[in-house]
Amino acid sequence: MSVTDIKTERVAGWNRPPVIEPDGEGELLEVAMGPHHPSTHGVFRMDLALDGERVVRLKPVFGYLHRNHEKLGEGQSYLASMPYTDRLDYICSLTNNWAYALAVEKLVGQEVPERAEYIRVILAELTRVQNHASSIGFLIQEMGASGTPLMYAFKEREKILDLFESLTGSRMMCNYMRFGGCRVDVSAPWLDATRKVVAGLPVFVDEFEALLSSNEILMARCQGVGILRPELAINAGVSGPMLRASGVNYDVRKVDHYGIYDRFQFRVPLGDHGDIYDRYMVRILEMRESIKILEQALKDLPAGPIMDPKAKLRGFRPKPGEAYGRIEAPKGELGFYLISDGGPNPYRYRVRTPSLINLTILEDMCLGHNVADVVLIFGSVDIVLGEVDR
Amino acid sequence: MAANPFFVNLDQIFVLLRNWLVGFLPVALQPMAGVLLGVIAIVCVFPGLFALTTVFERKGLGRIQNRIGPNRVGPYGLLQPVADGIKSLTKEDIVPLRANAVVHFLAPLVLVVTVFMGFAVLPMGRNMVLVDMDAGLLFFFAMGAATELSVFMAGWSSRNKYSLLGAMRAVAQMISYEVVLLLSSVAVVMITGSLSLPKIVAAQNQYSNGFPHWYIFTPWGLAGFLTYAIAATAETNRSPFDLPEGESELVAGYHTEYSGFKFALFFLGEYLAMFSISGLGTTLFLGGWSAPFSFLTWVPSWFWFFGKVMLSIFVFIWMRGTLPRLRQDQLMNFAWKFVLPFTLLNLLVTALWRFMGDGWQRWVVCTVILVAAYVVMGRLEMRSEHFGRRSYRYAE
Amino acid sequence: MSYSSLAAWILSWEKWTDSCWQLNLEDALLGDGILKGMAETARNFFGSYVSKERLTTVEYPEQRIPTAENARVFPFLVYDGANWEAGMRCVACQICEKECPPKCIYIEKSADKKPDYVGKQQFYPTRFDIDVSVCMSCQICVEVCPFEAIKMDTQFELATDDRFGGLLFDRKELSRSNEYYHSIHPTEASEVDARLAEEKAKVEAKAKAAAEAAAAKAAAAANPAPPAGGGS
Amino acid sequence: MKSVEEIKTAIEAAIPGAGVEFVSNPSPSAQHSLRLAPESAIAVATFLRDDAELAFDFLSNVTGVDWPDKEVAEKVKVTRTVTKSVDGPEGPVEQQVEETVEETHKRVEPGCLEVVYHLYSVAKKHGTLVLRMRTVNRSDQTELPSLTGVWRSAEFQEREVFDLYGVVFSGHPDLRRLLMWDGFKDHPMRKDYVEPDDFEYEPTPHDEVLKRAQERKSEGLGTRD
Repeated sequence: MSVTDIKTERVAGWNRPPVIEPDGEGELLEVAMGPHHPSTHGVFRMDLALDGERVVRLKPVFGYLHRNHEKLGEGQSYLASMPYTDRLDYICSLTNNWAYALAVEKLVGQEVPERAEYIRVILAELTRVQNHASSIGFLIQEMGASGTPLMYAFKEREKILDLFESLTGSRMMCNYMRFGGCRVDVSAPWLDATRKVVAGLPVFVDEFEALLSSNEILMARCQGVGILRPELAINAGVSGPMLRASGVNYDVRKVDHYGIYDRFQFRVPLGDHGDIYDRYMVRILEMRESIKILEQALKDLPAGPIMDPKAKLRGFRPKPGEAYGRIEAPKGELGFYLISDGGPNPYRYRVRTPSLINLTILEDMCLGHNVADVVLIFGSVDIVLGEVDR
Repeated sequence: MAANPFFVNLDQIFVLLRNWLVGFLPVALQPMAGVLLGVIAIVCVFPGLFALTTVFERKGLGRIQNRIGPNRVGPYGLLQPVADGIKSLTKEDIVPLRANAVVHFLAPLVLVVTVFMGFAVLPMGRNMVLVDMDAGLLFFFAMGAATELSVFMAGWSSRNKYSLLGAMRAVAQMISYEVVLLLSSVAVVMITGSLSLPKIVAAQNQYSNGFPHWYIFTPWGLAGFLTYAIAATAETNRSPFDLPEGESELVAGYHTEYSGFKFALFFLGEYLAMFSISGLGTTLFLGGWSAPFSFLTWVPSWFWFFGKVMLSIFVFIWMRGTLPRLRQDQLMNFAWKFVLPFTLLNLLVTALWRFMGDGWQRWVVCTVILVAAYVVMGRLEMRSEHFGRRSYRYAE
Repeated sequence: MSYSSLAAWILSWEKWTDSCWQLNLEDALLGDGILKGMAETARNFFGSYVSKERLTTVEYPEQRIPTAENARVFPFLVYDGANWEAGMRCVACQICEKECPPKCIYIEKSADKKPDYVGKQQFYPTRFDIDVSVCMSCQICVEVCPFEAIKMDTQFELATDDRFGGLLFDRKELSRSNEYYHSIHPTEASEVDARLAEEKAKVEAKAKAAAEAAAAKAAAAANPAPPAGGGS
Repeated sequence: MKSVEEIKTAIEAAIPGAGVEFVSNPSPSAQHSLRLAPESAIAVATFLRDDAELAFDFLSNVTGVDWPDKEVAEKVKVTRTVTKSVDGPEGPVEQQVEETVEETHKRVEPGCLEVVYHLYSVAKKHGTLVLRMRTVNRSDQTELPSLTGVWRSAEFQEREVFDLYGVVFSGHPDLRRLLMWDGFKDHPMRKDYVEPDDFEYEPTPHDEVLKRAQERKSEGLGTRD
């Protein structure tokens, strides 16, 4: 079905995409951007209708990476779903682990020891730093900077992934958290290595900013492009740095106080324009705040067990009921919704992924802009296809 | 020192070699054979330089990105282009079913041939110019304009939407920047009074206090060089003006549907265009083959020429490693609203320079005018495009 | 100019550009951000020649990063002693097969029994296959195994030209000695050994107690004296 | 935040006859929910979003749940009059006797498709409020009102529920399949979904899959290599 054939009911409303009429004569050029395209972050397709280079219609097409993650989750035990959550947003597997563990812990009322909570915070914030760094790298790569910022980001990410590997055994598919704690304890050498990496992070962010933040080309490309109004952002369920770049003060870490986030001093950076540049800067500033959290968490890490002794690994059968647990993943609000019927497998296993829902307003942001801007706006949403299509 | 016959001979070695070779032929054939030898030399040297440049570019980009770069094929990866060449030759040559096969086939050839023609008028050393044409500059630009044709041929004949968009972008961009390119060269012509490139070099090949009279060391020359460099980058589709092939948006732009050797030809054409336009820039503003200091004039002139060309290639690579790409409308705005007015102003300043006579006054006046114009126009540009630094607020 | 002075110059360059930036923070010129970025990349370009730290790449087949102790690639089966078949710890309980998320383990239980490391009669797997092309290295099998029989390997160079057979490991290919386990995960393996030794000691003590009791009983049965109680 | 019961009262005060039902959640999470009547769902949703005190402006999650038809075995005590022969003084006599018997009745409880909405408030920073809606059955009456007009974030998620569960959202601006392709027939997330036997099997060591793969290979079908 071509994009101009899709008869979307143009429901009048402030939260609907604007209607852009092509100016001038001539037919629209229909371009299927993707699924094989250098900057669709994997197998994603956008059906564009172009008037010249101006976008007048845009329809995202999903499902090329669909593997019915939720059905898989319903067919296996609670524990066996844990490694599958790594594959959702494969850049930040540890936050996925945490979100799932949090939902299950809510479902069964499981406590988590303090040390495990600290380790979770450390790992989640390291994940956030490396995700934001690489997402900015991808964004600038899409702007055509031949990979230099991406390589700088990856150089830093490499150090963090090395930490993940030495702790969890795997660089990306960490499969680290368990219901009621974590799998392996951190060792003193690991903590020293982490402190060293964390001490080097501000230098990296400074270098990154010197390279990019004041670059005129970047400012010209990003400022005023892909504006997302705060009221639409809230209404469309946009979350994470995208929401905050639109000036909405909403951070699940601050709102839900999950884990032990209320023990740390950190601020939530907010943008005023809601354009690509604000999303970029909010990510940069969030990296700096994450570094602050990391420093505090590494300083205060208490001794103690990392697994609740009451937690069960085998024969885990929650009582009937349901729970929705969510965390502030680097890409936005990541939630798991579980219904238990008392059996060893969840009756319903649902993942609320930020990437998919943040794409709801892709059309709104892109209409009227150029093809080149579409790529940038799409990049600034910061998605991972493993999470969008599940 | 300059009179040392060894260095004179070294400087003229290629000319002597040609004369020696041509000497074997009857006199009637000698001019033609001489030109033919020159053509062969150009056709051999520049693709070789292209091969080297691809390695250096990849290594340079690698170093900029804190990587090592290609180092597997041959010592320090120097044989990488050979491997690349073999790969591109053995790849399947895909022609889309609905493509206009003839035009699709001709496009890379047109590109390479026209780009090669530009080298005919470039003086690559003392007495080393293939054709000493009086209107050499004009010939060069005429040939340069033909590359647009080939890009459009490639984009149109591929029957690919990305190719077509890339070709449209390329034509718009190249025509816009052609104007700037020409006008910034006109400044040099105004001062020199000649369109002949060897004469332009000769005008710059003078020294006072050991420093050369290159045009880049004058206010108008520097401004002209900068606008020339911007236009040259756009003309050769290099980052940050690589929109016609903008791989993140248009997959590969006008050469999306090319593979194998045809793609390699496009690649070659792009680099040759880079060499030729750097060569022209060198000739116009950097004193061509003349040495940077009077005590270095014993070094062969062709060394200076190629050294300066490679230096500008390095700057191209450096920019590619740093800068993101502009957007089409911003690119056009930049050309027509910023660079072109500035170039026109520069022409006025050049005229002022010419008629103010020697003395420090013309330095001060020209510099002040150009710097003030740059600052004001730059601020206006930033304001009209609505961008600038921002500050951010935090919520606790 | 020596390398160190070049390095010093490069490092001071940043401060210099920064101070330039401070001057016109408010009224930025068009192009100074670009120049700043160019300075940054130039610093990295030269820096990569000066300092080794900047180059993070490792030229893989010649240079190798030491494997992390916790690293995990694919599972293997631990055996004690010299004979892999006799010393295999696996008792074919099939918990790992059930728990394996991608279902890449296939076990067939034996009909007969053989003694395990504590001497108890146990089943053993007649077939234990892992399809490593399906395995996703999640380590769940290791965690759920009550017998410390399956552990994660760190060997990752398993490329083969046979996509199906070459990546289907049977129990012989999967078997690794306890010494190998010690060599790749020393800390974990010592812990496991200590735990097993403790268990074994417990079982042996129990067996010994039982044997003693039995002996006592037998002795008691042999000479029928008035029962003195005890002996369980 | 108000408790779920208080919200229910508030809704009923604002929209008379809203038909909101309280659904308790026995798990430790204690996220109780409200079941809306499909007829008044949009009005209730708009109220929840626009009410100054509740201000549930952020719809976080929309998902479907499949409750298939369930066979319920009930033991029912039935009292009825039976004619029995009782040994009377004059031999066996037919007599009407009241008797209570336990009978196992099997009845099929009709299933339904449920859609669950998780609401938060960005303005007031409170949440979760869980809303649910049920279709009449799983086969032909699977229509529910779309809440996309109230919360835009429902747009793709309702498309996903339509795709994977088959709930038809009336009033949705662009109700197409989201993850499966357009020509796909079934709804894969339903509990009774049967996978089509059309994919290519890789010979894994698993008994069943291995058998099926070998069968297909012997038929010369669908295996790679």
